[in-house]
Amino acid sequence: MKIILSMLATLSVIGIVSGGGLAMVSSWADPLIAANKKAATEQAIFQVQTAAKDYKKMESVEYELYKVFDESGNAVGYALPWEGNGFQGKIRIMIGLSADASTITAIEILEQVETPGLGTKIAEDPFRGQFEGLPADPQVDWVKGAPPTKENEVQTITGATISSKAIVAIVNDGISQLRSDLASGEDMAQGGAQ
Amino acid sequence: MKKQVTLFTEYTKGVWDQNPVFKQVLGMCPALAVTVSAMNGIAMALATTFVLTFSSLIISLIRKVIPTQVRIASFILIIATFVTIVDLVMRAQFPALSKELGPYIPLIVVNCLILGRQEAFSSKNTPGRAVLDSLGMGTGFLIALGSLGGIREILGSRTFLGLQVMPNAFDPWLVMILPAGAFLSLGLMMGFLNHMNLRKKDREERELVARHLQEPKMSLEHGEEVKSWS
Amino acid sequence: MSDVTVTEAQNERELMLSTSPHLQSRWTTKQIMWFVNLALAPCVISAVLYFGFYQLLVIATAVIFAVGTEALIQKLTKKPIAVMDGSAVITGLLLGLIVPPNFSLVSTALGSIFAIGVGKMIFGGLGYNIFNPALVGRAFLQAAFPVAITTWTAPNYAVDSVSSATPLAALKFDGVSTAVGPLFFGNVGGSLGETSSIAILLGGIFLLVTGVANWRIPAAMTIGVIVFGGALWLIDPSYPSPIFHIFAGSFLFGAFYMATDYVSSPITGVGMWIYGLGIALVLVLIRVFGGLPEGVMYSILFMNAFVPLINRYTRPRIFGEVKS
Amino acid sequence: MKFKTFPGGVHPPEEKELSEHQPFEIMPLPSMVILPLSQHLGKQAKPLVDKRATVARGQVIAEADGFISAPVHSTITGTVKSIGSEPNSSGYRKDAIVIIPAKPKEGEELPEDVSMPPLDPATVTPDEIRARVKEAGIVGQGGAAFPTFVKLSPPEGKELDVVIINGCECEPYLTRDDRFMIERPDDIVSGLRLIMRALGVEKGVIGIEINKPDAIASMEKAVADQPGLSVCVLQTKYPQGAEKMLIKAVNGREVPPGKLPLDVGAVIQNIGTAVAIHDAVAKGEASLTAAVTVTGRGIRTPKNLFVPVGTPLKDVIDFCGGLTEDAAKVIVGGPMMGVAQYDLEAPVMKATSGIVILNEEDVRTQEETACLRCGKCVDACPVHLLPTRLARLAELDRLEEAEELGITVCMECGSCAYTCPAHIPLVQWLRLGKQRVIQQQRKRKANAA
Amino acid sequence: MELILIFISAAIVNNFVLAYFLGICPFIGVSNKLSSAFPMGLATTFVMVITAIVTWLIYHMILVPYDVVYLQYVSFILVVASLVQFVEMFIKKVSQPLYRALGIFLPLITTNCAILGLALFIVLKEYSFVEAIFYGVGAGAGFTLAISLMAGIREELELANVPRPFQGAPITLIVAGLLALAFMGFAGMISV
Ligand SMILES: Cc1cc2nc3c(=O)[nH]c(=O)nc-3n(C[C@H](O)[C@H](O)[C@H](O)COP(=O)(O)O)c2cc1C
Ligand SMILES: Cc1cc2nc3c(=O)[nH]c(=O)nc-3n(C[C@H](O)[C@H](O)[C@H](O)COP(=O)(O)O)c2cc1C
Ligand SMILES: Cc1cc2nc3c(=O)[nH]c(=O)nc-3n(C[C@H](O)[C@H](O)[C@H](O)COP(=O)(O)O)c2cc1C
Ligand SMILES: Cc1cc2nc3c(=O)[nH]c(=O)nc-3n(C[C@H](O)[C@H](O)[C@H](O)CO)c2cc1C
Ligand code: SF4
Ligand code: SF4
Ligand code: SF4
Ligand code: SF4
Ligand code: FES
Repeated sequence: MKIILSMLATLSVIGIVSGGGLAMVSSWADPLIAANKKAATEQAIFQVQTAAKDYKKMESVEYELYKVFDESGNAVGYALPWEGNGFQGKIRIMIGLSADASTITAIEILEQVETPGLGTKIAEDPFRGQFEGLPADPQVDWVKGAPPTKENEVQTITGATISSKAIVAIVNDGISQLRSDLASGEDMAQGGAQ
Repeated sequence: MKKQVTLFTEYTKGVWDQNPVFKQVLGMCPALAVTVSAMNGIAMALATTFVLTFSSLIISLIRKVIPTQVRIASFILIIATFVTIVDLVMRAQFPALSKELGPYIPLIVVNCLILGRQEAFSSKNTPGRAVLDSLGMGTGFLIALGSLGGIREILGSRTFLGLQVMPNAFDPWLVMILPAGAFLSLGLMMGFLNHMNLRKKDREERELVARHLQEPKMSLEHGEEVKSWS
Repeated sequence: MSDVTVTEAQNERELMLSTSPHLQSRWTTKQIMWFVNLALAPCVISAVLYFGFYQLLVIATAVIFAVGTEALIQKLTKKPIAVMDGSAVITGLLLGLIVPPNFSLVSTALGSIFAIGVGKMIFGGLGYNIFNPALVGRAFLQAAFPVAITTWTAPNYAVDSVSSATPLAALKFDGVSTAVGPLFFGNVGGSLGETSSIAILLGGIFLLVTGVANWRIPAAMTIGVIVFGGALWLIDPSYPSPIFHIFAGSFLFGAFYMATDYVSSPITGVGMWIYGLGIALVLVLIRVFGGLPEGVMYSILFMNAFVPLINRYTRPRIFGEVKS
Repeated sequence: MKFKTFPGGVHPPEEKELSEHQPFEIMPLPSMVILPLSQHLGKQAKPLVDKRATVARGQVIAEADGFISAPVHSTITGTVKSIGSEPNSSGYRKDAIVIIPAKPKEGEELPEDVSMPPLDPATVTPDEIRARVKEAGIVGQGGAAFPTFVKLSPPEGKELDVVIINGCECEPYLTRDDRFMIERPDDIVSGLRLIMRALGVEKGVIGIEINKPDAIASMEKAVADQPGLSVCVLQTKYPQGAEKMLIKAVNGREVPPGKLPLDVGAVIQNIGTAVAIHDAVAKGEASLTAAVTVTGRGIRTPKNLFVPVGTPLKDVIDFCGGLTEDAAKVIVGGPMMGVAQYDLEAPVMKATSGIVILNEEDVRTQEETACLRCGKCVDACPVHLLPTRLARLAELDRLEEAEELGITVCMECGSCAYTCPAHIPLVQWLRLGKQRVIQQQRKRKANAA
Repeated sequence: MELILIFISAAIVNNFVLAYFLGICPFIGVSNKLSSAFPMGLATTFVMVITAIVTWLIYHMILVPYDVVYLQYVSFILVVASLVQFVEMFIKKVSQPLYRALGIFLPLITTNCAILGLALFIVLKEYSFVEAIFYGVGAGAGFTLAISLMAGIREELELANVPRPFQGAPITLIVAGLLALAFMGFAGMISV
């Protein structure tokens, strides 16, 4: 009996001290972690919308969507985080779009677990850069093994065709979702500069 | 004087003779998982050393009051606490690194190197020795992870600590930073180190035998035994 | 009586002593291995015909480094140098035949060194390896240089060949399928040895007829591909047909030369059937659902890992023993 | 056309043409005979004569000692020269009685040959057959030299339904049984009838491999009007003549490990044994001569011979023209299971069926390499073992595992070692492992008791 | 279908041992005999399923609602450890043979990173309750497959001539590397 009591007591003391300590550290770290996260998102938004100076999260849709504004507070377009399956697993990207969602301003890879040095080339400029100012009309297309001939085409990465195609698919999927929401008359225009 | 020497070896033993990865085959998971680059390996080793040292300190301090029945549970609680601290600090201060090491930081909790040291050493020794032992093991871990990460980084991405060290003509071997490369490199490294050790041991043995052979009183039976060694 | 008497005979030379049996079959390890090398000759010739002289360099590099590595390791470990048994030559030839045309010589050499060093010698040399050494080398190359090793060039005499992609890649990534004719004669992109079915069949049938390769494994693989591939094809005809499975890519090459490797395949008859069917199943799965265009190499390697378990559970019932 | 057989086995070159058309010849009396006290499986016989005693041909000079044992008869008339350890074709020295032919002095009478009264095969009783077979010292001619009367005395309660005469002669080179079937088919049938009578069995089968068409024709003619008897033609394959394999081929039954043929209702006897039984009963002859094939490319004139038991090998060899220049190995028995000889003074024994002399070309040994895991030995093993694994386990002294995998079932036929392209001495390892395992089993039993 | 994919992904494509390096220690330590490796695999599978269930409940029913997510490592490991202890006692009472087959392995498994890794991945991948269970079963099956294959191979290697310096852990790691190469054939099978 005594042993059980002392067992309980030891564990409880350790538990309490540990919980208390962690609560303290956590109360210090949590805001910082949240800030890091926010900074990461912010950075991605500004990367896909170089003209942007400000942004606002849209509450009218169920998914994450940011509307971005230039210096003078004019809406210049959207930043849309979207995800889909790549070669090895989930890929999450940020898509920058013009205000009428017809042209892509740029994309940024947020998360991916593709093969290093192969699939990860999707995050590098030769591939990613192709999306800058790319007309997505009616949608983005890919070509393999040759430079694009049409305006809305990108060339896949040799040896990582699957990852490349996955990006194109994610972009198209996101854009079509956004377009249908725009078309269905959601008042996307509301909500000005913060 | 004598005491000082033992304190010193308390530290040095973990560095090589009882190297946790190469000799004790402990903490293999992080050794394999995070060593895609030297930097990652070093960071993981430092984080592990931090947890190891502090939990050893605490545990050896309170070793006499912990009832044996809840020994392991208490150890795990203490270790988990320090791991959470490391995790939170890294997420707050080094978000990029924390993302790279991913879930392997929390898994330090179950790294058997840490639990093993508590069981085998800290719970039986004074705080001073426990800390020295932990630092030694940590250093050994650092050497193992750093070298493994270094080799994999150099061959797999041409760089060392982020700086290009191999010529452009060298095609990086992607496999080195894939899981297969981790297993293969560590296996080959261990085999090579064993080979060196065995050679050393053989040489010592042979020297011993040679010395014996010179002794005039050697009996014939011994001589025959010797033959089978060489 | 006779001119040589027994006593004389005994004085002149010792009678040989040994335990029974006093007869040995004529097959030797060396002979078997060189037969396999001979059987590979048509593939080597067709590779050079289709892809040019450079290919001879690739194959030679692979062979020289395979043999060299084996000899070096045997020397370093103070074992008898046994490279003339020809098994390292097979490994080199096979590796040279399964890399793409115009593959870098440096990488080829690296593959050979890895194949023999890690695929074979580390396990104790001939007879002890778990995985097929040539495939270990090739899998290493594929993991190390995935882009280079999937870059195919069209054969020289391709009159009407389908781009530079292999038929399987063309089907998987571009939805283009290739007619059986070119597949059979070799007018398609692919690795050195795998392109011409005729050359492979020539050597393969030689191996089966001489009894060097065990027929059960290729048979099981073919049946398996027809059954598994056929089932999927019937469900959805946009999947490759069984014929396509058999003649495209390295199926035949793998079935005749690589899955039949004694060392890395089961020793029991039933085991060989299971092994062959297993390879076929994994192959069809990888080809149809996987991210890679070709799966012969991986399916054989994967089943190599099962061989010890297969041997264990297909141990024949001892004569007269009743299974309880 | 496929004939009946068993799964597994090997097919070495048959090499029967060297001697298959040579009719039996009778070899003249040798300069001495060496008669080992143990020419059979079981306990060694007890000598009944002293040194310098005069003995007659057919006289019992050593009596059976125990149930599984057999008496020894003098095969010539002469004087006992010595009793002691002599070379033996089993490869070990064994106790033997040496007899030199008597040189009768002027006017001296030599003792008469001793023989037993002939019995009428048509009326003889089972007990009389057994007694006669025992008295005649007949041992199995199929190789193992098991005392035949033991086989003819099955324990109470065993249901026997068939006697199989083993005419396979699956060993390469040997042609003795072949010649017997061609020259003495009716005596074989008579012997078979006697065995069947002794055992009270109605069915008799003679199993012959298809590579002996003359023998098949001859035996088929002999059994044509014999109710209950038949000839079973078998595929040519080694070891078709092993009793388990023969039963499997003839009636599909499998003798379980550790059991005897009589557990599945069969008794098997060799062709030569059947002839010997006929001779003992119908003519009153004891086991005095051995029918031996002397063949191989290492002998000048291959022959089939009747040799007095105890004749030294060298005399037989000399009678066949002697060894050739390149003779390399002398084997008593067939090349697959026989014993290589180091001393040609060793005698022909009751169960010796052949002397095979291989030349240098035949014995060319191949270099041993590591096992390729080709599975050929697994395919070849007639009792379905994994020779490669068992040999390796024996080599590494991992006996428990070897026992578990059935090493004791191995009948040492050598098919595995024959077929192995890596030329691993598989059966040699297996033999060693088997002996050790059996030793351990005995020890365990002794400890348990 | 989604559930089956989760299972296959965890079992083969992203095998815990060969792709994620989790549970390496038992993988090396308990893989020398099939007769212990396979039960070890089963026991691990069993604990993994329990872990998946319990940690999902703790995370979604306690940690998130009460905003004490920072306690997840501490709570996961403690709860899993005590639960396994409990199950062990239960098995011992109910079935002796099962206890003898599994029991000895259970305590070892608790301090194995594959278990905690599973719990963390379930949180990270935001699986639903049912998905979490399938993931647990898949991960366990994958572990069982890997350790059984390894055990078969190692028993075979005991008959081989592995050079002395490579015997033991080094050759095991190298075989694991070659296995990982072989398993790469399944890359991209699930997510395309
Ligand atoms: C080790 C390895 C890693 C791979 N990683 C990727 C990858 O990250 N992304 C991808 O799309 N394909 C990857 N692949 C798939 C192949 O490269 C595949 O053949 C390729 O996607 C086809 O593209 P290609 O037609 O341009 O050769 C990988 C293959 C291997 C062997
Ligand atoms: C591998 C092997 C091969 C044998 N081959 C023959 C054979 O060809 N002919 C034969 O009569 N006995 C052969 N025997 C012996 C038989 O198994 C069996 O003992 C014999 O036929 C019984 O008859 P016996 O007692 O009259 O000798 C062989 C035995 C073994 C183990
Ligand atoms: C210890 C032992 C006991 C035997 N007992 C009998 C027996 O009681 N009855 C019988 O018919 N054969 C018996 N045999 C004979 C065997 O069945 C077999 O015919 C003999 O060993 C020769 O076989 P082989 O020539 O095939 O090697 C016995 C054999 C041995 C070794
Ligand atoms: C029928 C047959 C097929 C073979 N196939 C291969 C092969 O695919 N890869 C290889 O490296 N060696 C092969 N070899 C050679 C040899 O068995 C191999 O190098 C051993 O695995 C080395 O231990 C083969 C040998 C034979 C007899
Ligand atoms: S000697 Fe033994 S193991 Fe070899 S084939 Fe004959 S019975 Fe089988
Ligand atoms: S026949 Fe020889 S090489 Fe083939 S598996 Fe058997 S022992 Fe090995
Ligand atoms: S506890 Fe985990 S990290 Fe430690 S050795 Fe075991 S499996 Fe590896
Ligand atoms: S007991 Fe634990 S630490 Fe040791 S090998 Fe097993 S799982 Fe790893
Ligand atoms: S993964 Fe096992 S301790 Fe980090």
